[in-house]
Amino acid sequence: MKLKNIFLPWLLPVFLLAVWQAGSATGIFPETILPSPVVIAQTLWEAIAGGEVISNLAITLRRTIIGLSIGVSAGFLLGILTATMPLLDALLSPSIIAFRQVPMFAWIPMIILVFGIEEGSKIVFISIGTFYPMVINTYDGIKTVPKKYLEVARVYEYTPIQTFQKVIFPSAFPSIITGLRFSIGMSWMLVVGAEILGAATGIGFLMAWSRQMFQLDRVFAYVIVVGAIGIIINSLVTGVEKKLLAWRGSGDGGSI
Amino acid sequence: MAVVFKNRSLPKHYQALGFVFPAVLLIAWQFFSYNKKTLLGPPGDSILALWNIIRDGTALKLLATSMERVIKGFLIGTAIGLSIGVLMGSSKTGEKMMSASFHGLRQVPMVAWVPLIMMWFGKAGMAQVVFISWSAFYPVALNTYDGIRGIPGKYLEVGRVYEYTRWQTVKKIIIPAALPSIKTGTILSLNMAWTLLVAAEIMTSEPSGGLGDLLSEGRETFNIPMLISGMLIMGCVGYMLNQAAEAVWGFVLKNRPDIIKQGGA
Amino acid sequence: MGIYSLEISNLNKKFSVGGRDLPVLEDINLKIQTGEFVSIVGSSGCGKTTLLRIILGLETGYEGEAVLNGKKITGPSAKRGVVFQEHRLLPWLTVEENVAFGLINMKNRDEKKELTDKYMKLVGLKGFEKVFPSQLSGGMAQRAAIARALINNPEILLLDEPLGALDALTRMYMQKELEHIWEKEKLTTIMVTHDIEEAVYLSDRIILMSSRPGKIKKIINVPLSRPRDRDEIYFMRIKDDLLSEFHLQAEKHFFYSI
Amino acid sequence: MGIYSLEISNLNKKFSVGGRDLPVLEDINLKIQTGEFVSIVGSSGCGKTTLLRIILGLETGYEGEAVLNGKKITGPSAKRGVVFQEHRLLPWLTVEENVAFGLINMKNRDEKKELTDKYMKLVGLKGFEKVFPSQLSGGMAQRAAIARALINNPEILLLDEPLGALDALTRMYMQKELEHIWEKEKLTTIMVTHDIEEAVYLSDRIILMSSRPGKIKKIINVPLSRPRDRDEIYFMRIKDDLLSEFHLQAEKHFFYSI
Amino acid sequence: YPKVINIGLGGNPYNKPFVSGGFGYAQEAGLFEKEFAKDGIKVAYHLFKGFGPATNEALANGTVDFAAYGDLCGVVSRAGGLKIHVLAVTGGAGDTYIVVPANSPIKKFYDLKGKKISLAKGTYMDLSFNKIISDRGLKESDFKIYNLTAIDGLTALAGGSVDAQIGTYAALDLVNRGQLKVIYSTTGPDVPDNYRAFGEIVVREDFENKYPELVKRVLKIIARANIYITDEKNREKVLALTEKTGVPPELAGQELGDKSLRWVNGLSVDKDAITRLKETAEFAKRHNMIRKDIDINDWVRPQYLTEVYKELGVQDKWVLPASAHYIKNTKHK
Ligand SMILES: Nc1ncnc2c1ncn2[C@@H]1O[C@H](COP(=O)(O)OP(=O)(O)OP(=O)(O)O)[C@@H](O)[C@H]1O
Ligand SMILES: Nc1ncnc2c1ncn2[C@@H]1O[C@H](COP(=O)(O)OP(=O)(O)OP(=O)(O)O)[C@@H](O)[C@H]1O
Ligand SMILES: [Mg+2]
Ligand SMILES: [Mg+2]
Repeated sequence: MKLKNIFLPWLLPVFLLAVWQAGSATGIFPETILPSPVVIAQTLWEAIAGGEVISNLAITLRRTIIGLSIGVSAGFLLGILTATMPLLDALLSPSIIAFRQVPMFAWIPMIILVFGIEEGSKIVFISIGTFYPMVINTYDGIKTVPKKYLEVARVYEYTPIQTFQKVIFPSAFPSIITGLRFSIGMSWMLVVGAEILGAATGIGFLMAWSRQMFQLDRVFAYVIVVGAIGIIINSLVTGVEKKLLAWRGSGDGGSI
Repeated sequence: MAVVFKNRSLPKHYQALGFVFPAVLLIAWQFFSYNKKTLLGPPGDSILALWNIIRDGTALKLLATSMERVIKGFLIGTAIGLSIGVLMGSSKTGEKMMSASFHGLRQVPMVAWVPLIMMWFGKAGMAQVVFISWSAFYPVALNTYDGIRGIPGKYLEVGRVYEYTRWQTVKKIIIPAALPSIKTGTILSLNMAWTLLVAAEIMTSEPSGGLGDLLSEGRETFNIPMLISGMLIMGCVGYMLNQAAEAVWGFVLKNRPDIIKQGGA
Repeated sequence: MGIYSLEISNLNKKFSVGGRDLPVLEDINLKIQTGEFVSIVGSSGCGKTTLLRIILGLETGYEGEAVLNGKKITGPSAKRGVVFQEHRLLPWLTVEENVAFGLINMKNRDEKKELTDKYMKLVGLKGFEKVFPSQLSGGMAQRAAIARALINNPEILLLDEPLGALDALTRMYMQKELEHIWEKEKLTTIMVTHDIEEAVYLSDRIILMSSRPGKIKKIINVPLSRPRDRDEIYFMRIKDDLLSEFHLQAEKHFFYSI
Repeated sequence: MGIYSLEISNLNKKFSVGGRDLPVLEDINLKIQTGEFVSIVGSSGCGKTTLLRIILGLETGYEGEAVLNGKKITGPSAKRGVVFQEHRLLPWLTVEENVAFGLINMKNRDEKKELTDKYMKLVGLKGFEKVFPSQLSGGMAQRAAIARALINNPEILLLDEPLGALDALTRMYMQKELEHIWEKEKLTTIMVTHDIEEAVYLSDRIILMSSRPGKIKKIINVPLSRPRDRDEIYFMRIKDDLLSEFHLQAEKHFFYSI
Repeated sequence: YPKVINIGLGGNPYNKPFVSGGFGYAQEAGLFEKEFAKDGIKVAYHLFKGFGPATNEALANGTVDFAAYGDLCGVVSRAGGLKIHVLAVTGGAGDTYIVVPANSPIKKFYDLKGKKISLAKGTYMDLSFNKIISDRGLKESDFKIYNLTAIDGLTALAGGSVDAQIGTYAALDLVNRGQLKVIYSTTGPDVPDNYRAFGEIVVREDFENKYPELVKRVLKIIARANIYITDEKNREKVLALTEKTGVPPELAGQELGDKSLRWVNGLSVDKDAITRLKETAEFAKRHNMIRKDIDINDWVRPQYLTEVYKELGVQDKWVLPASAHYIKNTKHK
């Protein structure tokens, strides 16, 4: 049992890796498109040893975390407000939905015009992109709070804030966490876009730069760094989630 | 006081309020561009440009091309996303096996995917659709997965007691119970498909002829009215797509008092 | 004696079920005095819960009116304590937090703790403070819900089969406790129950409802002094009367269709 | 007489509550014959539901074993019908669909419809076919759950306070129906109930459990012929015996803490 | 024979399915189609809006067989292991313009010192800028350089977040609109030749090894088209081809100016051309754009063009004397 648990998560990655290495060795994947895992590992090691990964990662993390915090808090807040206030919902939701449909890329000129090209614009770029998943998941999570629990709060004359704290938030929490995970994923995808806004540092920049310089092994080495950080952040979120969702009890969850 | 607290919604005609914010924005824009030479130009320019491409039919043609890609990509992406989501959510083994790869692969930015997608699908002219599918895949997968994990155990136990096969459980319990989450996922997916359309049209080399052209050309040639009219079309059509998806869901869920009337049992 | 605490007049309530109107309550007229203990009995689906929900202020869209202490009921109030038919404990709060749910505005933490402990003990849940509702048995959850309703010191108590999930012994114990509290606080109490003996044991008056649509069929006074003795002859007689009254409604409702 | 349908031996079950181990069932040994009607009574939280869940195959991680018809129970089976303590109707299915839940593999639509109608009628829900569980009253939901358990024609029936939310009249009607079905199908039935009278009325044997940890305190035979008469002297005596036995457990459990 | 010959070229921002220059003429006149019709081979043009990286990836995954792009793109891909050979080096008149807002106090090049400048790193403008500053004894660190694409740079300039932009002729549009002014450009007879961009035509080695004769035939058509468009008689046509890609006539005219067509569009593998490739490779090495040296001689396959030119009876000459750069200075034949 225990052994299986440790073994299973590695099954697919190892399998993919094996296919990949085999594909590279036999030339099915040209090295100039998909360098072999061995080459990438080597490049990655050099990049880490050379210190460039750490320094650029620190810069990127800073941007991502700030941008993410802003986007996620704004999305969370607006999700709550629109979901709980019908007037605000009617007023803002159509605009939020419509704005959401415009690709991030089209906003770049406006972002540059308004926020310039220093850190601000990169952070804004990430904020906008991470805002949407959060707002919609928060909204939907709140909209599906079971009525029976809301009634209990009404009976005890909870103020809106108290109802939010004790009923709405805990009930919508799983959905909000899903939004958060999605936003985190988004932030990593957006960082490449953000770091072409006047940056010469950061993992996203390095990725774009390496691609331009046709150093695909580097591209993939950075991709692995970003992926690893993503997995770490994701498991942190999962950990927090597990703790906060202890109430779901052992019987819960979809596994059959 | 808020609707969740009172469980009452506004009359239909309040929907017109949705125009207030765009109107304010328009006025502000007009105000700031009035008398000043900004890159943005007054809204009139952009609206005129929009009108022109609508009148001469360009807009429709671009839209049709893009729409086809989006729909295809969305359908493929959602179908796969739903399957993976269900697999990971409903099977412990599936979850253990896939979740690390799933969360890891998701973090891989598009720059790494584009050459691969081009290599594998470029020749078949499928690159854009694949690209869009990949973007649409994740939100559905994630929301389905998380939705399923939140299904109260008590319902699953009922399925176990009646010895439902895995497939029956998925069909009769897991999907219906996770439907609100799946709905959120598909709406996000549609949004991803729609907004990454432009990226797909730019990154791949095939003749695009889609809406992305308006945005990329407008941006790269400093034709701001064109850029803005592209954004307006993206925004409006995207909005309609979103509403259409909501309507379809409304229909699917019309027999679900537990969901429609805000909150289930 | 006493003033009327609750006055319900000409109440009619319909639900829309599958597109059709289902009349649930028809022509309900009812006056309940302050400090009175009233039970409602009636067959399954006759509208008892709906009536309680109207008094609670959770149900809207009915004809007629419900007036509590001179004020028309328009929404819920923390002064009206309730035990719902299902326990409705919030699954994300511990038992203790659930019980203290109504004390949200109590700032003094010690006082809150003390009060919570008192009611946890009252319903026999001492030791289960930090446990989540999903880890309780059915009866324990129901007792927690009772504690939650009582802790708030409400003016009127609305109980929807509060003791339904309890074994005979625990049930009797809880009945006694309910009676104590009711006597001490002079609480106006309306309780839905299926246990005729329980109704006779606790109530000043018993409202017998008939079904489809739910109407008040009969109101029975229980002029017995308290504490009551279940084996006493008058007690038995009232109980038997009620039972036979009940039986008059016969089994016809089982062959009813909309 | 008869062979043993269910054999439970040396069963021990602990739950982990708030980090600590809570012993719930201790040293349960029980044999139930094919076609027997057995009731379980015991105070709230003593482990009745847990025992049923073990027999059902939903609970794992216990010591000892439960063997049904010669096979060790390792998971649930459609041959074991169950009415859970809460109704557990699926909120996204209509009442009719909920009742037909166990018929998923029945291909013949007409047959399925007919069967569903029959059981809907049996539990008095005719006319509520297309209604969703959220639109039912508490008792109606419970009846739907009973129909769902019966429709499947199980070999053994596990009932967790199946009639708890029903009024006296409906309850008696349902008791009779249960008895009919049990007699006709020779169903092995295990029922948790809080109503001693109900237990005596229906059971061949009554298991009295004591609490914390739950143990079998006594097993009482009910050697009365059927149909039984509640007012008959032997019936009353058994009931009284049971009640006094029950009272011996006294109120001490209310002051128990982990 | 392959069913299709795929040619990868740079797209235009106007999303027009046309290219300018020699390929534009070949495309318009259907030269490839005519040549290969008898063999049943089709010719497909792929216009990459992602430019260099996209083209390199397309070469790597075999989407295109031939490609034409900037010198740096070829150098980095070769260094990255892409199996391609250079068939010809193309003209050198991609000009760099340094622009500032119309009302800026910056007047001349030296005023830029210490200012915020936007520059698309890793493009020919980067190359050009580096040569300009090193010839003046300056270093990159004498400026505050922001890495922005040409178009984002203009936006940043308009928004006031940078003081100047090193850009392409696209900036002329805003200059014409009176928002910007040019303080320095690489146009004009006294500017060193190597300040300007040039490009190369490459072929995938696979393709070359399989069909060497096709490579020659393709190159021959390119050369023929080139002869046509470097003929000053066809100057109008050259402009018309550029305009067909969506470039406004005014801009097209401004960019071409009075540069000689031979200089703009020339096609060569002569010594000078190869020297320029070497310079680019050295630059790339110096700026850490490539990790290992590339052997230019092993990379360039001059024989094809040499033979083609011989067959066509044309002289291989691309890098002209400065006096021949502008038609005003010298009568060009
Ligand atoms: N939300 C609802 N929508 C539609 N019909 C409803 C709703 N709630 C209750 N009903 C219907 O109203 C009738 C009365 O329900 P109610 O819950 O008041 O019964 P009850 O007397 O409490 O029964 P029980 O003793 O079984 O709990 C039932 O027929 C039920 O189907
Ligand atoms: N999932 C669980 N996790 C932890 N503890 C549990 C869990 N389920 C039940 N318990 C504990 O096990 C004990 C027995 O619970 P059980 O539900 O079997 O009681 P019961 O006899 O059915 O009581 P009731 O008559 O009140 O329904 C209780 O103390 C309860 O707190
Ligand atoms: Mg009820
Ligand atoms: Mg129980």
